[in-house]
Amino acid sequence: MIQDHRDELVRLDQAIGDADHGENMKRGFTAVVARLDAEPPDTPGKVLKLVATTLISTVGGAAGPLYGTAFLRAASAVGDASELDCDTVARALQAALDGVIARGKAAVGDKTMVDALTPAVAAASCAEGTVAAALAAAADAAAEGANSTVPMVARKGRASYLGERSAGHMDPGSRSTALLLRSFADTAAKS
Amino acid sequence: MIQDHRDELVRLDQAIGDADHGENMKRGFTAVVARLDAEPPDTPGKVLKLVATTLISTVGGAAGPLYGTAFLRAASAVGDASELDCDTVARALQAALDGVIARGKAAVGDKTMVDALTPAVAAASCAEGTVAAALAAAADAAAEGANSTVPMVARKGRASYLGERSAGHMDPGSRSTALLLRSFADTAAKS
Amino acid sequence: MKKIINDPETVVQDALRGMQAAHSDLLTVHHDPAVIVRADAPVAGKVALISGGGSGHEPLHGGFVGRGMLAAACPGPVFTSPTSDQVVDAIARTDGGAGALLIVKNYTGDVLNFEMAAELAETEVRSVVIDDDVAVKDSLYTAGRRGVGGTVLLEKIVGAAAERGDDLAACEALALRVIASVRSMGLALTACTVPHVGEPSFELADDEMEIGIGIHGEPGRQKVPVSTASEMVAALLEPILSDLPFSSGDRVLLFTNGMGGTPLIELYLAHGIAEQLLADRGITVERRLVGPYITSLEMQGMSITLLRLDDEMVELWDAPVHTPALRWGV
Amino acid sequence: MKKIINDPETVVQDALRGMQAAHSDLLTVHHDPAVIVRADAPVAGKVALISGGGSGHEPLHGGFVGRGMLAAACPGPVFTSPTSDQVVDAIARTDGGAGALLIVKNYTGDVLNFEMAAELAETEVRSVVIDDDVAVKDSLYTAGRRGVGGTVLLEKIVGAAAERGDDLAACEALALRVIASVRSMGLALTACTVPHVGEPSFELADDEMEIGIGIHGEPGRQKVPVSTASEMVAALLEPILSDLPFSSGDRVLLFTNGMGGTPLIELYLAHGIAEQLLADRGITVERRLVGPYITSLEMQGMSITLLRLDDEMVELWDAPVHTPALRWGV
Ligand SMILES: Nc1ncnc2c1ncn2[C@@H]1O[C@H](COP(=O)(O)OP(=O)(O)O)[C@@H](O)[C@H]1O
Ligand SMILES: Nc1ncnc2c1ncn2[C@@H]1O[C@H](COP(=O)(O)OP(=O)(O)O)[C@@H](O)[C@H]1O
Ligand SMILES: [Mg+2]
Ligand SMILES: [Mg+2]
Ligand SMILES: [Mg+2]
Ligand SMILES: [Mg+2]
Repeated sequence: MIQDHRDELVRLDQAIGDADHGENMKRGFTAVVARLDAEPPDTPGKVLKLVATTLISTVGGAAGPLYGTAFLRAASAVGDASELDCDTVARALQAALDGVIARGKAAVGDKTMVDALTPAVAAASCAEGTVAAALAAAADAAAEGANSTVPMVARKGRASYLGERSAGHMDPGSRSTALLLRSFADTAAKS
Repeated sequence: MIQDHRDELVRLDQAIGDADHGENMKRGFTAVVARLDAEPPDTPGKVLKLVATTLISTVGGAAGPLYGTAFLRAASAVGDASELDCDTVARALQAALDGVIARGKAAVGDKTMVDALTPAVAAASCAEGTVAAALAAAADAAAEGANSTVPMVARKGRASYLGERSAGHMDPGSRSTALLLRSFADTAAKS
Repeated sequence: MKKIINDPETVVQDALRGMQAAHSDLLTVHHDPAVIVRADAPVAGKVALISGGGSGHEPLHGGFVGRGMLAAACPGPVFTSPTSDQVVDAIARTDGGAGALLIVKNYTGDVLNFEMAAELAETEVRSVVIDDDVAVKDSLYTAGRRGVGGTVLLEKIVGAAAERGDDLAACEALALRVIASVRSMGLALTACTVPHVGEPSFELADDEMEIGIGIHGEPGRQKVPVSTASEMVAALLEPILSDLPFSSGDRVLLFTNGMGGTPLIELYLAHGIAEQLLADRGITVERRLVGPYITSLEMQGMSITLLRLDDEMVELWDAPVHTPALRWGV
Repeated sequence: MKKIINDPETVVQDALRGMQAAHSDLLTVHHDPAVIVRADAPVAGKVALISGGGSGHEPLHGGFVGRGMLAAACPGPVFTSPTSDQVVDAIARTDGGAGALLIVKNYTGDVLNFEMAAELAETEVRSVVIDDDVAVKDSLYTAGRRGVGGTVLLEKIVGAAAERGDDLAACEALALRVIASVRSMGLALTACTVPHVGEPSFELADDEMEIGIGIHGEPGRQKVPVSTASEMVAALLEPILSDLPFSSGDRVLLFTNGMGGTPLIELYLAHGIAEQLLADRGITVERRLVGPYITSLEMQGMSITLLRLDDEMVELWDAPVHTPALRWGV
């Protein structure tokens, strides 16, 4: 999934960053897939933990520690539950967002992945009750959040060096967040 | 004169050499003009000697020592004559050619200035008797000699590295020899 | 894209293999995670100075591993910070019992990965963040100034302090003093091409240059028409001088750096102009470094770094160093 | 044309001024005629090793002036040999009473100007001509092989012999031995632009490279499609190996050289491949040098030089050297 969007993410990062976000994410998720295939963990929490440590050790850049922390926090929130219900998923998303903010100190409007993740957490309501529906709503909101970064002037990360020149381009990290949530939603819908 | 043809000589040298012949010759003759203006020598022999030492100390490359030697030998041939007659001029040209061959070891057909100077020496006949006529004939022959280098494969100098690829381009040194002789002829015709 | 590489995916690993072959007397390269370690590490009782960052800036940092400079360097992928795993591994391999000082260039990715490593390491670790690039405004609205040319001087001077046995607190204090005294700025005549991207990082017309570029192919402050070398040097020096500010009577180290694709003849030419401009201001150039020491792949361009010296810094600069890229007194 | 220069007419002179400012402890630059002389010249009783050639190949030759290497270097205009005046001046300024050995790269211009200088000099002078470039056929139908990368190794090794006090005949004999044992070949990914010409010296399409180039922007043997680094290195090494020939059991110095615009990461990558290829052939790499030491302005590309070593050459290679571009043991 992320692999399919490598070039798009590289292009987004080329406009306002250093053109590596797609490559970084591809490297990370290729490793994730390999490790999950090699030794599939038996609980969702362990899956999340393995994703976290793999991202931390393979992605580098800003995105590695941020996504790594997000998955690590989500893993803690999920605990050793053997199945994920909607409330656990919502809590995990909130924990992930908190982790990203704790590590990166970004706020909404800084033109980062926080601009995709924050509305996603808010939208992941469990009113309808299913994990699939919550994740679908989160993915939709994240996509909108990513779009909302286009006019923003970056205040965090490499894009901030450009000042006003960063406006007019989507933040690559917000786009990869939206893609990840869409992929979770699709997986949940299928299972 | 040489100065006006700087770019042409650079282009010729770019095709089969290292693109500096025009610049080298311009640097040398600019210095020659400056020194002749500053302290005009009182005999033709002294003029030739000053040209020689100036070229040796300013041109560099292959052309510097070759033209320097040519003018040095010509100066010796002229001696301290106060006026140049046709025979002296013919002897000076022959001495110049001998000097170039002694220093550079090139023969006719090697695609060098020798291919311009050799026919020039042969053509500088004193049958008609005037210096101007002899130099005009020499200049015409040198121009033809320069043209004759176009199809040649270089066997001396930098162009020889190209082997067969050197064919199809005029040798820059033969062109500058032709230009110099034309300028001598023009000067003689005016005086 | 024209490069002497086999495969964009393996370029760093392949280059590390060549580095190992070329400098096996000075350093040992470990793969997976990639860490370049001083051949005689760990050195008992000495602070281990560790740095790292994206690759593509060679000789930084791996070329500065060795006696009197870095204990280890962590090379990330091209222009991408290393992971915390690499840094943790570097700390463990160089632990001589006196702690580790991490030198971190101020980029979000580097800061976050080194920060995670410091949290995970089993040794006493301190970190300093270098942010000497005056092209970036240091405000609440940016990630702060970038770490650029000053890093080389910082690694040399603090490396000498670690080598003579200064403790972790002293090395950290010295590092902060150097960081407070050093400023840089760069310009590019051409952009560079990251192997896995395959096209230039930014666009520059045939008659344009970019002032205030970073070392990761980031565009800079502004595109301007190509000017004379004298104007280029002034355009870099003025913002540096007025920032600290440097003033008449200051003693400085002048570092004229090439971005990777700049011929040495042009660097010397620019250096001569910078020396003259500083002399005109009454600033004394006491030490100098000229060459490509922190680069952006094949980018043509240059940067200037100015460090205000004190006696201790001069002494430490002059101290012996034996690394692939800097060597004297040994 | 994008260059850090003020004026194509003064580029050499301006760069020399910067060199003087950067290295006043090592060398003294004289202008008119331009000569770069060891700061402590003349050194009594020692042979003065003198070289020179067109500028644009920095650090060659000026960067190799200093203790244990050249007594003086004569920088010509960009890519144009110096004049005999410069060489005569260099000989006079470095005359320590033991004669001068001229190291001449085999180009017609260099040979003729150094030859005139040797005729004019008032000291005892010998000359050696280095012609290590296997890309050029050495036949009656060419000016002979060009002098390229081997020059750097020659200057280091013979410089060490002169420094330890070998006499002129011994230095000359050693130089001839090195010349007989060294071979090189280069390739270009891009052409370079001579300042006073203003446009690239030859044309290369986006997917082409030129094999067998010289160091003056001369095109080479053939244009071929850009290949992998492994293929490039093999294309340079094979003709070198089969020329001398080098064979299994030989001890060599491997010099992987950048043409001026090549990033160090690519050079290390190529160097690693070359080491592997030589190991596969049973050839022992005992010493190595990696970096841009003989360049063609901003040209991207590389050359490989292989020197068959004997014990004396190893000892002289390892001997102390203190110049702007090569320094160890001091
Ligand atoms: N301080 C931060 N907080 C949250 N997200 C950030 C922060 N800094 C950068 N990011 C995110 O990281 C993305 C860039 O990731 P990537 O390109 O992989 O790393 P790098 O910027 O180090 O090259 C940005 O698009 C942004 O979404
Ligand atoms: N051995 C030689 N004998 C005679 N003329 C030569 C010889 N070698 C080169 N030349 C002449 O010199 C010219 C090149 O001069 P120039 O470009 O100034 O020097 P360089 O070749 O050193 O760059 C050639 O065009 C050729 O006419
Ligand atoms: Mg990035
Ligand atoms: Mg020429
Ligand atoms: Mg990055
Ligand atoms: Mg020339």
